[in-house]
Amino acid sequence: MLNPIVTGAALVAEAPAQGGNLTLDLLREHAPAALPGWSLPLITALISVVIVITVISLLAMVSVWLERKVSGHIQCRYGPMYAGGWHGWAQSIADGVKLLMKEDMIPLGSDKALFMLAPALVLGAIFGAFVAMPLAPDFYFADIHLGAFFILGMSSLTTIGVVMAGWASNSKWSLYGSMREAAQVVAYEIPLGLSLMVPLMVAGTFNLLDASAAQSDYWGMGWFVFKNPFVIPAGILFFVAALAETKRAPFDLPEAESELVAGFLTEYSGIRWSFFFMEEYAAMYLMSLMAAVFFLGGFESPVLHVARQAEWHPILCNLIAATTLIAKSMFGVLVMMWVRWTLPRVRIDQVMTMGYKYLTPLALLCALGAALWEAGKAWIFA
Amino acid sequence: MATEHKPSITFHPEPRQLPGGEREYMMDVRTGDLEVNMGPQHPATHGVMKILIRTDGEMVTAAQPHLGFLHRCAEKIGENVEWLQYLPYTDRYDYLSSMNNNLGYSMAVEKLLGVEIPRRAEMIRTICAELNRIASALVAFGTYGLDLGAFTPFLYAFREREWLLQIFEKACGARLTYSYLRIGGLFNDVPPGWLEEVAHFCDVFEEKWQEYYDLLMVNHIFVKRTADIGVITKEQALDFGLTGPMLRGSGVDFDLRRDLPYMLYGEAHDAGAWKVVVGRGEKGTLGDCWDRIYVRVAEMMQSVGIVRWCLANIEEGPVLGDIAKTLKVPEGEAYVGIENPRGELGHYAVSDGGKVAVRCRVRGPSFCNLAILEDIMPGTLLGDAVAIIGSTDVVIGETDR
Amino acid sequence: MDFQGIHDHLRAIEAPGLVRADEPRLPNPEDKKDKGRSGDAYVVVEAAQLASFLRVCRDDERLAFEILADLTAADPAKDAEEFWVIVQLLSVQHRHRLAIKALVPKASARIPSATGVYRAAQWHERECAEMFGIEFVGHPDPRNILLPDDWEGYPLRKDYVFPTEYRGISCQ
Amino acid sequence: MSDQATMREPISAREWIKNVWDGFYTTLAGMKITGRYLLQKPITIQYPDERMPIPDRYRGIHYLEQEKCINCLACARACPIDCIEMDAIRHGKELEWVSFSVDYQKCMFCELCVYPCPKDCIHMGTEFAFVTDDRSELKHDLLSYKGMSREARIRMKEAEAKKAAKDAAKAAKGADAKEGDDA
Repeated sequence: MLNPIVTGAALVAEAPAQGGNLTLDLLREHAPAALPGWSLPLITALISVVIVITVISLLAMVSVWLERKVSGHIQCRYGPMYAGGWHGWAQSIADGVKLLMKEDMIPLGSDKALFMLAPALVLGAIFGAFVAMPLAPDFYFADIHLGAFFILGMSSLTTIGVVMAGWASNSKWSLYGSMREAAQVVAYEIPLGLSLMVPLMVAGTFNLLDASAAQSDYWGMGWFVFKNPFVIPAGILFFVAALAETKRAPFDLPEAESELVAGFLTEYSGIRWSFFFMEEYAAMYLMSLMAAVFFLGGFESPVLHVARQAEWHPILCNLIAATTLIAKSMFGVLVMMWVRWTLPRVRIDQVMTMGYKYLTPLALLCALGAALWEAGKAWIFA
Repeated sequence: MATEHKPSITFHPEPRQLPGGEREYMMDVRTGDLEVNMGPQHPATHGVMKILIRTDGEMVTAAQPHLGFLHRCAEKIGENVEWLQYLPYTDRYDYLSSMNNNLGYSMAVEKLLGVEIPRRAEMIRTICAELNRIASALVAFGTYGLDLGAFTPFLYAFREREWLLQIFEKACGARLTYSYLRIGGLFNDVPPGWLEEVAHFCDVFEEKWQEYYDLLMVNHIFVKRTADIGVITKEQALDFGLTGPMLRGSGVDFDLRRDLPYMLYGEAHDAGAWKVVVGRGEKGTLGDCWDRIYVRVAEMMQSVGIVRWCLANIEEGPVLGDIAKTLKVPEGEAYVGIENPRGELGHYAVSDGGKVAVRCRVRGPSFCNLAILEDIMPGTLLGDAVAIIGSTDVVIGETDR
Repeated sequence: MDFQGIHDHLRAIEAPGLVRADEPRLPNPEDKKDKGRSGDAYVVVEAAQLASFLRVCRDDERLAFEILADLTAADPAKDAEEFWVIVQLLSVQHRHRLAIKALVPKASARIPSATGVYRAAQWHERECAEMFGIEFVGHPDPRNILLPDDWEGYPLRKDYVFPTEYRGISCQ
Repeated sequence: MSDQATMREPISAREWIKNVWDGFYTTLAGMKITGRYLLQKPITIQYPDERMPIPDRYRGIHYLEQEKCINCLACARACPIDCIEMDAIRHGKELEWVSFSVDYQKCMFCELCVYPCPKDCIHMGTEFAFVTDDRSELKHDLLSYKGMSREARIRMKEAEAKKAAKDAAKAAKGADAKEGDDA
């Protein structure tokens, strides 16, 4: 449905002629004249990539630590307490160092090239998806008109990496894991896209910046969930489908440690394994950010509204907006963790049943309802 | 299960001539069966057991348990150490219910000796055996959640189990391998304040039990994962000699504690302190995984009832019967089967009148319960296979002994 | 039913292969050497008829032994002529037990398999076969169950000599 | 390929709705329980800093009241795995200790060695952490001193002195008697 090639083609066609964002503007104003004009977008892109990778990696590391603390406290224990002093805040760093130090093992009989390529592909795809994700109203890397479409396309590209990893590992458990991943992601792309249709209809745009801006009325509380009653069920459906997309429990069948040992990760170790791990957390953030933008008002909050009214410095406004968005996505991630540590795992055929027979019809119903509601609204107010 | 090799792609030797002059090589692409070793180091096999499964996609078409990775010659050791010295070894076959193992072995030797056990010793034995049943059922419940991917109930169960282990530790000084019940009674009386702590545990446990039930047992995903899965019919269960919760889960109303009463269970049952829990097919078919795990979970509360009855009726007195220091067991043979948390634990002891047993047979319930896997696993999904193995609640120390 | 009742009933229906009943008894005060016998009572059955005896036990309405609780063997002494094969039956319906003993000569340790009667016997017989070297005739899957496939000797026999090494691993 | 592909019966609309509702409701019920614990204080303790109280009856590493021990071998005989070895040379009533070792590679902490002791001198202590990277160190000597204790040596010397004095007295007496005879 969301073929990345089609997405890419659409993107090129729709891409704005200039990259117009805060970084580029600043560069245009302050860059030394010696730099040729054509290099400025390139430098912008470079800066953006560095920022994306840093921010996402940091978020992933923090949320790994957070997950361990949340799971610990849910289970009446503390979680990491030693590394770094206060509540083991440096645990993720210590783990990262450990993973870097570990021997890089490639199993005998595996397809070496694919085995090494898979983690890179997975991580690259998920970072690529973040390109379309604005961090603040004036801080984004690409203002893509089909942003939502692009993100869904890129994030489903990770599936290819996972399937590749499972196939290349030359292990039966890995093969099971990757096949499950393929089946699962195909099944859940549909409800994911369909449930996203509902806020898209309310917003009337695929562009994340525009969608966010559309929720700024009513003191920054004009969120789509308050605008259309069908957005709330659609939000729940989106959340469930996003859980499945990101391979989180109760849909962690590709890993399924009690069934498939570790699924597609069985043969991976060290830093390659941690790439997959980072991808999982990055994907969690991506989906939470999507949910935050399309259901929970994006950057908008009363604080930002007040800041805008008072005409504070634009950088401060952008910081407030970014904090709001990250806080909202953090909330989504927390709920994902909470669900993970509560529920048992679903069986593979039930995953399929749930995707095709429950979520898809429900998402269709929501989309229909939302469409009628919007049409009715337009008809009444016209 | 034959292990013939079938290549997944076979080429036909003769190419087919196409009209345009091209030649087409025909091939059969076959989605081959996979033969997978589930174990000995697989998270779902609860120890070192191997199940050789053949799968067609996600479907398990054949399964064959392979045992013996934890074989420790318990029966042979029994023929080489003195009667009392064998007691610590009984701790180690079903290491989750050591008190019950001690009890079974002691009862077998006591049957040969023909000694009377003081009533206080019987009371404390009953309390210990039942508390151990709760501790064991908590592991069964917790690890079953783990098998199905729910991590949290496992730690909640272990929280209560930890308290139980501390209670045992106070009585006998060990947390897992108790060696507390001995031939003729107990090694020593319980410390002061111990019975009060047990009573307190019973009160707290009731609340926590409700929590387990709400968190996992009635969870929709859990119910859908376990209901109608791995159905063992009544006839199958009897034919395979299943015992304990496996048998009761299939709807057979039989509990050795009530039906062939030993110790004080019969008395407690007559006093209305507990009743036998039988699977009713509440969430699906009778005899499915949910019924089996339900019987285990519900039995915890019945055990609390027995413990409460014992606490109400306990009296002062000696805890060790008239037992010689070096046991010489009269000639004869005895089989004693008791209701272990996993089923009938049988001890068959043969004596020729000497200090050492001639034959010391242990009938481990897990060993017998496991045999049914070959029958019920084919035709299920891989995830169900895990659910089924978990629902048999095997302890590999006991299957291999 | 108690043991006496079961035995009388077995006599009455002429169960195949029933030899005698062996019950615990007190020491004979006149004979100093007789120390009596304690423990369980059991019925002794001809080895060749064991399977058909079990079938009768299972199918007879008043006995109704649905469960084969245990099937094992014992080697009473190094110089004994025979192994014992001991079967423990359990009736859910009537709540009684029965212990059955069959004597199998060591020289030709063969006994019909009870798998056709109780499938529970399958694994027990495999264990007996590898531990004692008793052949269960008609067993559908006569492989080792606990020991490795290439294990030599029968460990629970009294004349078993412990190996010093197994596949290059010292067992001392 | 598979001839075992199963087809589930289609479910009724009522059941469909019930499934949706049950899934939603029981998830929320579970999340309520876990959420409550999320906000409570954990019950675990931080092990190396805090420790659980160890009950008096704990069966840990043995300790020996060496003064009381009479080298009767009762504990060694009671041990199911023969992990206790002891050796002492007897000088009259006093013992000169050579070794009293427990092999913790074998020991299974069953406490069977404690009960038969006639002098109540071997006990199981509360110490349990006994970690080493050398197996030979696991054969642990319980003796606090080898040879003889100071008191035992003094007692033995006293006894010897007494005996010598006795002998001397006896000899003197004998001599006296002889002298008396002579006289």
